[in-house]
Amino acid sequence: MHWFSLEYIAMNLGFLLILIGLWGIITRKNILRIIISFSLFDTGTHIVIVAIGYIRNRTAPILDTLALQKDTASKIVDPLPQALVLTAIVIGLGVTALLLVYAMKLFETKKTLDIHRFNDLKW
Amino acid sequence: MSKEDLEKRTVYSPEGEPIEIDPLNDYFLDLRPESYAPRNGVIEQFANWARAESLWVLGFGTGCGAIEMRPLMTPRFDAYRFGIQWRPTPRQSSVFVISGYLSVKTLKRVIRSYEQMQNPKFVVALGSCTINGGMYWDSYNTINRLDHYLPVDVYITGCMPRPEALLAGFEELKKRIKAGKGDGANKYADNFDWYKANQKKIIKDWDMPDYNW
Amino acid sequence: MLRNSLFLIVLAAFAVIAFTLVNAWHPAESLSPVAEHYATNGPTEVGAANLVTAVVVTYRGFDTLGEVTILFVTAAIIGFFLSLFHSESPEQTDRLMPASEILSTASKLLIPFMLVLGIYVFVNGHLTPGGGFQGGAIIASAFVLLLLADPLSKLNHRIIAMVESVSGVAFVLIGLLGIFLAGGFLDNRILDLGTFGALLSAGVIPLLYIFIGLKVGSELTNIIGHLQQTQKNR
Amino acid sequence: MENIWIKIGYALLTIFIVLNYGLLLQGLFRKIGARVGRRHGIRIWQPWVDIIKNYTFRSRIYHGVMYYLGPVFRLTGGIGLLLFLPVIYGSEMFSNFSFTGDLMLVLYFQFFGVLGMALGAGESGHPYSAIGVSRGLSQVTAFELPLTLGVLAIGLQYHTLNINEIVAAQQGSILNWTFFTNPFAAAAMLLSFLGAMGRSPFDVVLAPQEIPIGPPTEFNSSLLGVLQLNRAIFPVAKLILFMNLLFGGATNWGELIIKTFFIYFWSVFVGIAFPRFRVDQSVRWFLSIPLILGVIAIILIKF
Amino acid sequence: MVTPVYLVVSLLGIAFALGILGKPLRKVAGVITLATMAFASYISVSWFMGLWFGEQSAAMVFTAGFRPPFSINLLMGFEEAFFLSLVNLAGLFGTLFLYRTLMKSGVNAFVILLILIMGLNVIIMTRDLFNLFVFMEISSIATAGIIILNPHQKTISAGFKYMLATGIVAGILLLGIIFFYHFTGTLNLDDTIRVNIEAWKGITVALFFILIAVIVELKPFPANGWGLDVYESVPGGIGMLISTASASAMLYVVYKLLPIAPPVFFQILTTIGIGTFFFSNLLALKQTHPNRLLGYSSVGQIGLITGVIGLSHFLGNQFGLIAASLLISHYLAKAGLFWISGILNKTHIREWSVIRQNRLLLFLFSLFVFLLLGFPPFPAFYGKWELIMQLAGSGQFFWLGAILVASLLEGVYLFRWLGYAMKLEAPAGEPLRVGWNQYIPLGIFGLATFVTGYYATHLSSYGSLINLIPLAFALGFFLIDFLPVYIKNTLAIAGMGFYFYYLYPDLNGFDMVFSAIFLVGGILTLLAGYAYKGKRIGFYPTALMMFAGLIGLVEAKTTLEFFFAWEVMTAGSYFLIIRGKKSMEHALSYMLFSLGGAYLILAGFSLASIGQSTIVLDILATAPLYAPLIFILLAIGFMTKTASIGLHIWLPGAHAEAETDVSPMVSSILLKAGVFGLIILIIRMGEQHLGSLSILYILSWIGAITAVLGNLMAAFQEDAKRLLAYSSIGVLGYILFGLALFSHLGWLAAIAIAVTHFLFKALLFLAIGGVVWRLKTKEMYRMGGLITRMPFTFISVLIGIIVLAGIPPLSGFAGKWIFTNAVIEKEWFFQGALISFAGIIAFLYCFRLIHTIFLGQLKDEHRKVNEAPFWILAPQYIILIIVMVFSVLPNSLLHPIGEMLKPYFPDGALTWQGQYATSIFGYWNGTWVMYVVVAIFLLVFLWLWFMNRKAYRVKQFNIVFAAERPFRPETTHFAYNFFAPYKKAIGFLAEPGVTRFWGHVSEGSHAIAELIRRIYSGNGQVYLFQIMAFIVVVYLISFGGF
Repeated sequence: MHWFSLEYIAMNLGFLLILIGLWGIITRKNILRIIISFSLFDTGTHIVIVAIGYIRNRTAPILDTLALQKDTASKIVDPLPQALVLTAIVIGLGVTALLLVYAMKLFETKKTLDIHRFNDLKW
Repeated sequence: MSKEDLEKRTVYSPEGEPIEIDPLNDYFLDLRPESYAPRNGVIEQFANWARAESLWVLGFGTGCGAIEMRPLMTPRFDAYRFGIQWRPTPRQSSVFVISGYLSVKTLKRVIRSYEQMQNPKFVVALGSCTINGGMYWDSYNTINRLDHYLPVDVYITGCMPRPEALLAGFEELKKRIKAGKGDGANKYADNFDWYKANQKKIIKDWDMPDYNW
Repeated sequence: MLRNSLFLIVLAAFAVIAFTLVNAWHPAESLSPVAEHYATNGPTEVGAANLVTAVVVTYRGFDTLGEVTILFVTAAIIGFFLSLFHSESPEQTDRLMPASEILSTASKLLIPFMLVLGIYVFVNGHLTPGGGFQGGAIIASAFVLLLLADPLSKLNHRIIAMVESVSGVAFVLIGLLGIFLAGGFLDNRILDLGTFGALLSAGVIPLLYIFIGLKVGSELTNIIGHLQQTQKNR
Repeated sequence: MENIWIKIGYALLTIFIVLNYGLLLQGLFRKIGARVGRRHGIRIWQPWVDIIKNYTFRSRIYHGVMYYLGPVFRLTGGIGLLLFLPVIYGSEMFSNFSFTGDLMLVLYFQFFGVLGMALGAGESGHPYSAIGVSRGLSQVTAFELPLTLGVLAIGLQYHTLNINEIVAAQQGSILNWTFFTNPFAAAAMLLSFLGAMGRSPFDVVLAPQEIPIGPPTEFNSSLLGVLQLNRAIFPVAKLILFMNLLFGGATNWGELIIKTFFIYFWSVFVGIAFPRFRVDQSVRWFLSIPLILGVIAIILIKF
Repeated sequence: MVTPVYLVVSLLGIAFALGILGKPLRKVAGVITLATMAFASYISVSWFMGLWFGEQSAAMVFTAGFRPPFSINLLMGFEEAFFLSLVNLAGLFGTLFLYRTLMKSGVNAFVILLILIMGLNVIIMTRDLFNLFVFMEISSIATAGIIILNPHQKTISAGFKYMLATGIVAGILLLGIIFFYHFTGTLNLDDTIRVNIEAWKGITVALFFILIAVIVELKPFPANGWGLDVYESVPGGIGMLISTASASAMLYVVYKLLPIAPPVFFQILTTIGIGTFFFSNLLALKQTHPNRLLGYSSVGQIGLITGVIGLSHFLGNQFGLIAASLLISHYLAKAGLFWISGILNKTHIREWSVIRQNRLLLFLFSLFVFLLLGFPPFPAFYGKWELIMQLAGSGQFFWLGAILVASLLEGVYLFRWLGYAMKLEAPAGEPLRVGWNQYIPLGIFGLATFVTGYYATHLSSYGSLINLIPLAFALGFFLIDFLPVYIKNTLAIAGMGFYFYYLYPDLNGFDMVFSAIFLVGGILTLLAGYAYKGKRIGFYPTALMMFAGLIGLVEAKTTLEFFFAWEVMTAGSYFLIIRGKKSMEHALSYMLFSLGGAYLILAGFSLASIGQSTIVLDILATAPLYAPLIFILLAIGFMTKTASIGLHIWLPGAHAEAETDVSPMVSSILLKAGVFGLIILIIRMGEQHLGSLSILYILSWIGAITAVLGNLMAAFQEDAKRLLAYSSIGVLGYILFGLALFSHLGWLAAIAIAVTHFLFKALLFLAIGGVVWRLKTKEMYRMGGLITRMPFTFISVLIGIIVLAGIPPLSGFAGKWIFTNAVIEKEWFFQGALISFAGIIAFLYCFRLIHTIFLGQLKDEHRKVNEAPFWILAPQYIILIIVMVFSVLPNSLLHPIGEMLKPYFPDGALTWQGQYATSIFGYWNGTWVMYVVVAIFLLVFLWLWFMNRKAYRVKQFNIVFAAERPFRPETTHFAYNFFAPYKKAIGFLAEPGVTRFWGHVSEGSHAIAELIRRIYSGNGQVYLFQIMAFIVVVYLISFGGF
């Protein structure tokens, strides 16, 4: 039954996204799809991070009520993964943006987005 | 083989300097032969005896008569008994057997070989052709009288002479040598110009030094 | 085909590996010691009601610095990259479709609100969900909207870059002040912690979040602006 | 060496005897050869006359310094070899300069003359000389291998390289001769000896018409005379060496003459009976049967 | 000391601030960037110095004012300071090098560079895992940014592949980190050390993810196609940054993570690291693009250091020195090479011959190659030495072997490349232009190689014993290379003479003999150097380096000193050999065999040092384990230098193509180094057995076969110098055989031959060299009849070959005589017979040599050739005098050697009475032989002269030519294929079977390389697939299943 609880769903979903992302990255020919797959992969890891920090039946680590300010440690979910995922998302954003720019430029050079065409460097 | 080998040419040294090559002068000793006076008395007699008893014949069959020279070495005639041996190189031979007629072409080789033998050297002319041309006296291609071209010690007549005649001829030669009369080489040196002129009359494409050392 | 099936095998193997990880994972029942420290001491040490902010800006402020740097360098690279190829082809504006009336009108209406919302989000980052990144992203999305509405409009890169640099330098300098005035680099206690839960509390966090917000906003805008310029060159 | 002048006197005597003996052997064996061919053959004194005749030439030519020195090297090699050998066992008189070196000196000194002659012939500029040298050296290398094995076997057998001691060990009975005590070594060495003597079937070096007698083709008059002197001395020196090694040496000249005659006869016999080998054939031949015999000799002695 | 935070603050703050500056102000930006980098370098170097000299203790920086694990902390320890210095200096000089390129690109380029370096700084210092991740991302993004500094389609696709790969890797790292946090509750490294790693599987998998991600960042084989593509596409200046700064930082990350890694991880690290080292070097064999080649090499070197980290348990307290020296070498060399590549900007290594336009660049190129390969006096020498020693000491023989083989492969392509640069025809193109901003970094890194080498010498455990003076003397000649030859030659001779004088009192025994050969011989051959005009750039430093190595061998007391000297000698001689016109391939094969031999020697020494407390050479005698193996390794190592059969193929070409006075150096002197090695080996280890078979017995066969085949091949050569070279092989075979006899007489013969070989081979090579000098050809059949033109040379050749052939009465016979005695004593008849057979075969080539050159027909174009130059003749005649003295008075040579051998071999010595020597078997009196021979010779000569007094001297065509006349000297001189019948009979023995064998080895390894490198298909997805597969495979191996 616990498979249907939130943290399990999140965790499994996260890994599913990671696998789907990896599959896409390696099998898709189109560079844009590869980048999208990369985003999926990235998002998967973010979900996994969040799932790690989640503790069932607890609330967000924002101490905006007095109730929360007492005995905080037993009432909130882990704030650390949340902080980390924030950073990770931004990093993912940066990488994705760069990949997109690269993709754009690659398209300019060969007028194609087929990754198999970009293998001038080898061996 | 060709005559160009004797023409002057320019080659370049490893440093690239040109070197003038005059083959006849550079490759061949340019000296006239010398005539040697015999030694005194006993020594010369002893030497003549040794020369006579050790006749080394140059193995050069010049004409058809050469066929008669081979039997000399067979058991039947066995010229070795008389101190006659064959030698393949003129440098070491003392007797030149001109075996029959000499064609113009062969004459050149004969002269060269003869000149390469050391003094004293003896010529045995074999067969009539060497005396007056024999049956080829009017041939366009043979010489008639050998002694116009080389000093001959002994003539053996016949066409062809039998080996026995040859042996007799050699005996005659020995006698001449022992008597000190075998000085053909000196005669050749003394009358060198005459011989040369005769030779050059016959040999049109003279492509060797005047004397082949 | 062979490659795909080969990859399927590898991916399956990777899935199995990941599964062992998940299998070993048991949802947390309690906070980790570090998190517990944040939860119990965070409010007093940092003074931010939003513990995530406390972690992001102070405890792990160094990460945040890196984060900002990533955006910064991404923007720089994109700018650099695109500048290397400029003047490639003449402008072909005629191929671009003009934005619809609804979009342009709505954008004019919405952009100020979006900007205000963004500012609100990063100013209140230490109290409520949100913060510099979120706020910056909202600000940037306002500019996206602007660009969508008028693809030919030009963003002033000088100003954006100026904002970006100044806020970045300010971030670093404030962090540096921490060394002299408080416990260390990026320590938020150079200012008074103030009243817990108040707007002006949690030391220097609001200030930092303002700069982060400005910086993120300008960086994202910058990236988008650069991309838009290449679009124009198409 | 206070009695060095006496030694020199003895040496000259040895040379004189050996020279005449060598010439006699030459004549004798040419005669034998002739008789085999049903000829009468030369006069027995013909070799002497030939040498004298060669010195009586009035004109001579030479090709250069090394050419001039070639025969000198050659004869020095021959005489030296002879003088480094104890000719008569037990005779102080005819041991000459054998005190200066042992068997190895003798074996290696052989090449002194060979090399010098080869150089002299080389300077004549005659291609046939060079061809002859090439053939000669090729054969030398080939027959040296079995010869070395034989010598090593003998060295091991008598545990010495001192020729006098080797001879001493063979005294007493005919059966003490190495020829009998170490037959394989003897066989290997005697087959090598054929090559060393340069007679048929190994005389392609001097092929008279193909490369008119090879290396000495340009030598004439007194230069040839010197070579002929060597041709008399050198084989005898080699015969004496083989006699000492294999046949118990000789205690007097009579014994020496008998033994060396028969050793020489061996090479003459083979020479008359067999036709000529080409160089590559003779090289291969020396590296087959004689080599195997030499190996067997070593194995037998060692184990 | 400045707080390390300033590293971050300054770099990052300036980067942010630069954004304000626009394009017009980019000059300012450049200067500020450089200043910032310099400031960062100053901070890190001052920390490094402070920590090194103990003036400073490690500092921990806590950000946000909280203790870890609650906040992120930065550590500035000794290692950190070291790596920071590397990174920041690379940044500083890399930026300087790229200054003009960057200037063209604008401010952003400076920003990206600053951030890259900043990221690397934090990577090194941070103690927090997530922080590590963030800054790794920063630096990889920044790397992706600077890649496109050279905007090109190739660069972009390489950058894209790079981004994808690092993105995936970062994701996996992130997964590992977050699960690590989940299982341990902390992200801090200092905190996690307390965590019980073996607790449950989850944590090991999480750790695995972290570690494998970091490892993949190091570009391990085969998951490194993306990295190689980047190396190929970027210009040299950027490749340098990636290869040095980034790689060093990532390497440090691996090191940093070690404390939390499970033990199995060390083996994994070793396997991956050394596997990468091996395969990178193997695949690099087929590589022709300079940058990609450097990339392979870079990846390989980092792999090696990774492997060393994995092996750190076995390296004890030497780990630091080993890793640091290997890293420093990689760092300096790769930086220099990438920079040079950046200057030359060529796409094929063959085009690097343009480097010859700039001698300084060429010098630096070779300097960096030698540095990279661990030649002394550079740091990696000590690193490799200690590594091998420690590996042997801990029984890691597999890794030891793998490292040595891979190093050899590395040598193959690097030296081939160096050879191309030095020898190939330079392609036409614009002249090289090198800016001051390019010279400065190159110059500083070039100097740093020596400085670090000096420090490494002093840091390594026994390195301070090494006598660097001769080497310094040699290297000093680089500084005065602008002087003319005669000054340098005089200086060199004076130096060597003084050194011999200085050593002389301490010399005895073998040392005396070999120092005499090395130094006096060296002086003799150097005399010929006066014949040269001009400057002979590069000759004197390298020649003296060789002599420094040679004399170092003699002076060596420890294995390290010996190996040091050996390598110095190899390096020097390599440059000497490659000076020849057509020596490119020969120098390469010389170097490869030398390297292979050196590695065998190294392995042998390392095995010998197992379980022994010191490294003096005498440990060979007391090696408790593997004595036969040690013996074999060392013997083969030395035999590569003595060119025994099977290992000889380098020699003929190397010696034949060398310059006139180099040939005698390398042939008559250098080869003796191998002999000396064998002597010190055999004298210490004595007779070793493999089962019941004595190794010396095997050596005796090798020696004998070498002698026969060497001489046989010599007889079939058409090239005079090649003939002499093969002859050297043969003579060295005798010497090997003599040494293998292991008896008084055998050694007496061997050493006597060694000495006489020095004499006659120097004589012959100089003489023939003089001929070649004049005739400008080495083909013997093109010569002939030179006796009239070069009589003095003829005389020395004549004496030379008589000595060589061992014909009495000259001194060569001594060797033959003693040999036979020794053979009979030892009863090794078959080998003995082969040896004497070889001696007879020597006649063939001796005769051929003298005949075809000096006798026969003089060629037209040589009619005016002059005698060889005086300075080439002078040493010959000095040698002639020595030869004659030894011939007349053999005991002047043999008696001292005999006395010298008596302590080792008391039995079987010769007895001397004056010049009369007696052995067990025979006797010999060299003086009397001489008297007798000379007397007979004179008598015969006088007789002939008397009889022949009126002879005519005729000219060259006055020969009996079958009644014809010769046509041309060329057609009359019988010289070509001189021993045709002999070749027909036993020429099959001289078939180049060994050459073919090594050819197949070479082709085979190239074919394998070609096959394997196909995995780098250029397709980004394939690279990603490789990364994934790599991760899975490593997982399977390390966990033994799922």
